[in-house]
Amino acid sequence: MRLTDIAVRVEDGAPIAAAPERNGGLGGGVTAILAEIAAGLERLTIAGNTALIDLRSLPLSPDDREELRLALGHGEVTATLEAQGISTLRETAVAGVWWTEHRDQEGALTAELLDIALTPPILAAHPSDVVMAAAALRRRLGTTSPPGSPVKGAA
Amino acid sequence: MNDVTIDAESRTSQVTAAMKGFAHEIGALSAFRLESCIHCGMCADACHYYIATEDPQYTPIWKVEPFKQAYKREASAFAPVFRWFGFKPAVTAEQLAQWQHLLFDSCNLCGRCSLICPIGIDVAALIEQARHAMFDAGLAPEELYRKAEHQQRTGQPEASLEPYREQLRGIGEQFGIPLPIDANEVEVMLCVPRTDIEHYPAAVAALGLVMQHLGVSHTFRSDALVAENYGYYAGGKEWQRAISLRLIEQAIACHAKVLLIPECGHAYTALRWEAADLYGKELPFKVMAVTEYLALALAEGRLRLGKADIGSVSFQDPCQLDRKGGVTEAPRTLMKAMGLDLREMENNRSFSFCCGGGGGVVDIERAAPLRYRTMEIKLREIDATDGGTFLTGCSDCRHSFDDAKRHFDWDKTPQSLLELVAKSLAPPRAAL
Amino acid sequence: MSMDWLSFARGPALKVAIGVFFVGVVWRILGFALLRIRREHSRPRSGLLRYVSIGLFATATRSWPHPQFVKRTGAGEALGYSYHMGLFAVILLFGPHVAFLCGLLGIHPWPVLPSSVITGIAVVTATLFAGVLYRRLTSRVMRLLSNFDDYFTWFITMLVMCTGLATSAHLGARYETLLAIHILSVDALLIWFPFGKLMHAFYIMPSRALNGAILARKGAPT
Amino acid sequence: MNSRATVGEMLRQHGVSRRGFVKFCTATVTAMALPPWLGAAMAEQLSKGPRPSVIYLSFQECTGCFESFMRSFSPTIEHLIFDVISLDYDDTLMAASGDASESAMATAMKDNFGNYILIVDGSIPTGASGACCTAGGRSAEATLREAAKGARVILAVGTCSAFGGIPFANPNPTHAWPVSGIVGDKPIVNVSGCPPIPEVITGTLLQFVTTGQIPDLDEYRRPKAFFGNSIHDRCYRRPFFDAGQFAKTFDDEGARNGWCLYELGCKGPTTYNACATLKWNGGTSFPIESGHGCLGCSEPNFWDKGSFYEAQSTAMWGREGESQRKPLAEFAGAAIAAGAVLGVASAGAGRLRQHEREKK
Repeated sequence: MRLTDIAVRVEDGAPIAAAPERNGGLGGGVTAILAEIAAGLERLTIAGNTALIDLRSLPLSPDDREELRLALGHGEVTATLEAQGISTLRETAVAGVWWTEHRDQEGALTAELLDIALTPPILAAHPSDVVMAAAALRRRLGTTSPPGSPVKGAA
Repeated sequence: MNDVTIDAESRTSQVTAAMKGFAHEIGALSAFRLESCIHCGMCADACHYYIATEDPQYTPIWKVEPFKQAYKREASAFAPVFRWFGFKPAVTAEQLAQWQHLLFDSCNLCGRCSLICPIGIDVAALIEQARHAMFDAGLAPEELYRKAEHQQRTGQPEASLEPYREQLRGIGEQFGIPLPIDANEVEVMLCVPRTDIEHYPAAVAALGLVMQHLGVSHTFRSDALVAENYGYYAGGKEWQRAISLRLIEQAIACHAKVLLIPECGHAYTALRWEAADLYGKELPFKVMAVTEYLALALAEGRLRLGKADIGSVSFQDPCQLDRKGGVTEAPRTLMKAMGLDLREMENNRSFSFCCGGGGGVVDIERAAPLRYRTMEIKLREIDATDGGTFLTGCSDCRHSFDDAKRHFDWDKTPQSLLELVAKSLAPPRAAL
Repeated sequence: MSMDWLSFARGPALKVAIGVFFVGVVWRILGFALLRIRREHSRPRSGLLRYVSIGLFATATRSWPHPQFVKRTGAGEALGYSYHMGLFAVILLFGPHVAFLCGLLGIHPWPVLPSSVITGIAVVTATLFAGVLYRRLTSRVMRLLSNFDDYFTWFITMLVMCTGLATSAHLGARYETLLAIHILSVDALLIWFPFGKLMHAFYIMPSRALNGAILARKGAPT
Repeated sequence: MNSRATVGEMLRQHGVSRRGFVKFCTATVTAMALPPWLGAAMAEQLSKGPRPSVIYLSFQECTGCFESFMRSFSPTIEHLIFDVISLDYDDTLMAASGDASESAMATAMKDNFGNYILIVDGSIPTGASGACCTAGGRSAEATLREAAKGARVILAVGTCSAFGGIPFANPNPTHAWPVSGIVGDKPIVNVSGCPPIPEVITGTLLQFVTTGQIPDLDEYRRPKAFFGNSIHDRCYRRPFFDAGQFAKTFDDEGARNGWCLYELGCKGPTTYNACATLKWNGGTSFPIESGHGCLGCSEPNFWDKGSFYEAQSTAMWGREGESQRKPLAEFAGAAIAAGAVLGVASAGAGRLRQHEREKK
């Protein structure tokens, strides 16, 4: 039984006042994040290094988060990753910006990030895994790998 | 310096003894005053010596600085601490010598500083006490010391051609006004400023005339003719007591009910407020200033005054009578009764500036230049009232203004209020 | 058992300070108050009740210069009173100060001003207090009169003000070090209190009343 | 499970894919408010090297810190033990006991001499030549000195091991000392708190395991990442402090409205910890949020810094908890009496002098 499963009753259930209607403009927080994303994208194009923005450490109210989601929009690719729980990586309308949500086996949100990269690094297979996979495949085929390849026979 | 003959070494011991005396004699009230000063410097803004010269040494509380030092070193709660750690050095003769100029030449004991102190300290009272210590240290100015000694011994501040008793009888004959001397069993005992006997006989005659008009038994006493008290000026407490005792004993001798203080400021302070303490118990008679007495007589209808058509006047309130003595309204009642148009000065009644001559300063030769420079404030204020006649209520003031008249070639001449009262008695008894 | 500066300042140092304060104040006051009081034998111009009440009234009238003097000393006194009022406001209306006083006296705390308002008042007060030193240094009269006590008392009081401000602004060091320094400076002020001009806090009202009554006894103005 | 295997190989044996491990590291790093890219770097670094050996020594302690260590939510203890570190000795957790557990410790120390991480929990009593806390006949002090020789870093977890804590408080009957009082020649990282926040313990440990360096420390050798700010500066009730709204009792209107607890003894201003940001029990709340003032448990000597229920600006007077008025009244009374005696003596001497002068 996890702590979060204990039933909690809010006594004076005063409805949380709706956030003041923003007059069309973006909230201060969201603007700042978009600026950082833009800078990240520029660094990506020029120097090619990826970046990660941890959304949970930023002081975003639920409205800010929703506004950011609307501001970034929806892209074409949605990837799901099943490892130690489900993670969804959605490409946003802004090319090179991916909205990543990691969840653990119980489905609890363990991290929420914005990946600024051509493709999120976690998706790509890791070279050492590929080396091992190749060797394993060779073993299954019963043949040895061609000379000069990094794979030295069976693992 | 008094007894200038004694050498420096015994001078120092005399100063040390005087300062120890001051500190050890100090009572709770004076100690409290010395304790509570916070060095805010505002008393300077009340003192006409500072206002005229802008010289910080004339700050009133600075005049008692060495005595504060002596008190803290000898008699205050932390005296032992101050002595052992040397926080407060002993007052030296050289240091105290410079204070003669501050405590005598540049202080009229006018009490204006006591009205401004935000802590409420009676600075003037402290200065009077400081003068006692200066006297004990042999540092009273020569003129005041000599006159005080002469007066306590002979009753007159200075030897005169004729003894004042003869001069007084002469004035009586000159003005044809009976001036009874040495009568007994009288209602009122009179005395006069020796300045009036020598310079302003009309004022003496006026006093006699007014008393005759009131028809109340009165007399002068030849052993106590002089109202002034040079012991008070010089700071010699014992001599001040001796001089006051003359008047007290004579008043008791003639069973007077009232001892009348003539137009003289410090005489009122010395007799009305300080004599009883020096005498040791309450005086068996009342002490009244002449304006006070006449205002009372006016109120009781015993004094009848006619209108004096001399146009507008301005009036110098004597500091010791008005600011320090509380006799403010009496002269004004008399002037109103005589129908005078009194033009008040900018600083008037209890806040008026001093004539600059009081506190014995007019007698000190070397103090004259500073005195003249300081009097300019007063003279400007008097001229500003453009009152016709200038009246004074004290012979020292009158003497000081006459002196200023010669020095500045001033267009006004100080007139005595008492003389004016004598001239306006209704019906006029005898032409003056 | 090591004791950090804050516990030292709030504990033994404060105890010593309050001890020295009370011993010093009573010692100094009785040191002069029990000296001989000379009775006045001259006849008072009015009844005892009248001149004593005039004396008591003088504690109010003498707290502002008479009209004849206000032109010359009004500014000085205004400056003095304004920083006094600022200082008392900060001491008596700031949460932690009220907690300190009510903790010591065991009384129920009273409502306080917001800390930001207090900081504003404190900054103004400290500036005015610096103005007081400027006046003392530039006025020839005050410079002549001023001795160690005047400057040291100013320094101690300014130290208390500045360390208080630094603590609330959490400026320059860890909070507990700043608070310790602030409380230690208050301890220093309490220890110096009886030996310097701060005693005027006890002297000012009795002095005005006593001297006022003596003058009123003669019918003279106060 | 041979501790020589690299973390990567060991993970695969557990069916934990590389991406799963990157996810785990990223979650750990973001939970500790560290820069998110560190997650991937951490996964890379860890999977290459062997799992660092960790020895957990508990001395004069209440196991509160270990409970907290166990309760850590984001990288749960199972992850830690099996994925990231090799907890070779922990007398509370390990199945073995007696000689078996002692020998396990000995071998761990020998095998990883100079490389293992020593975590110490609880203060080290030196009174009665260490008899107050012994395991297997050996005093805590001896065990610590011996274990410290081969340690790469010593993590003093909890205020007891960091500053002496409760045993060290006045009168300190067992002559207890913090780790820094016993060991001088090894880098020590103090993770104070009574107990420390779970994430702070695991966070500090992981930060060291990942980067291999000591994180930058404040003057009490505590990681600035967690102990850099005072609770007061990060407290969500600070606006009430600034507005001068204080709760006067634990059940008055102020307390119900969640006003500042300064006047109820909160030690937030002088206490440096991550409670106000990381909070406890997986971010649920922290002492002030639950309506009780901070006790200052992560500061040295917090037991001896005056009552927990007196405002921090009050005087430390009289005995704890009692109102200060009575002791102050007595003390002031005595001082006034002393002053009176001195005053009367001084004035008396003055009057005596005056009397003698009059006689002359």
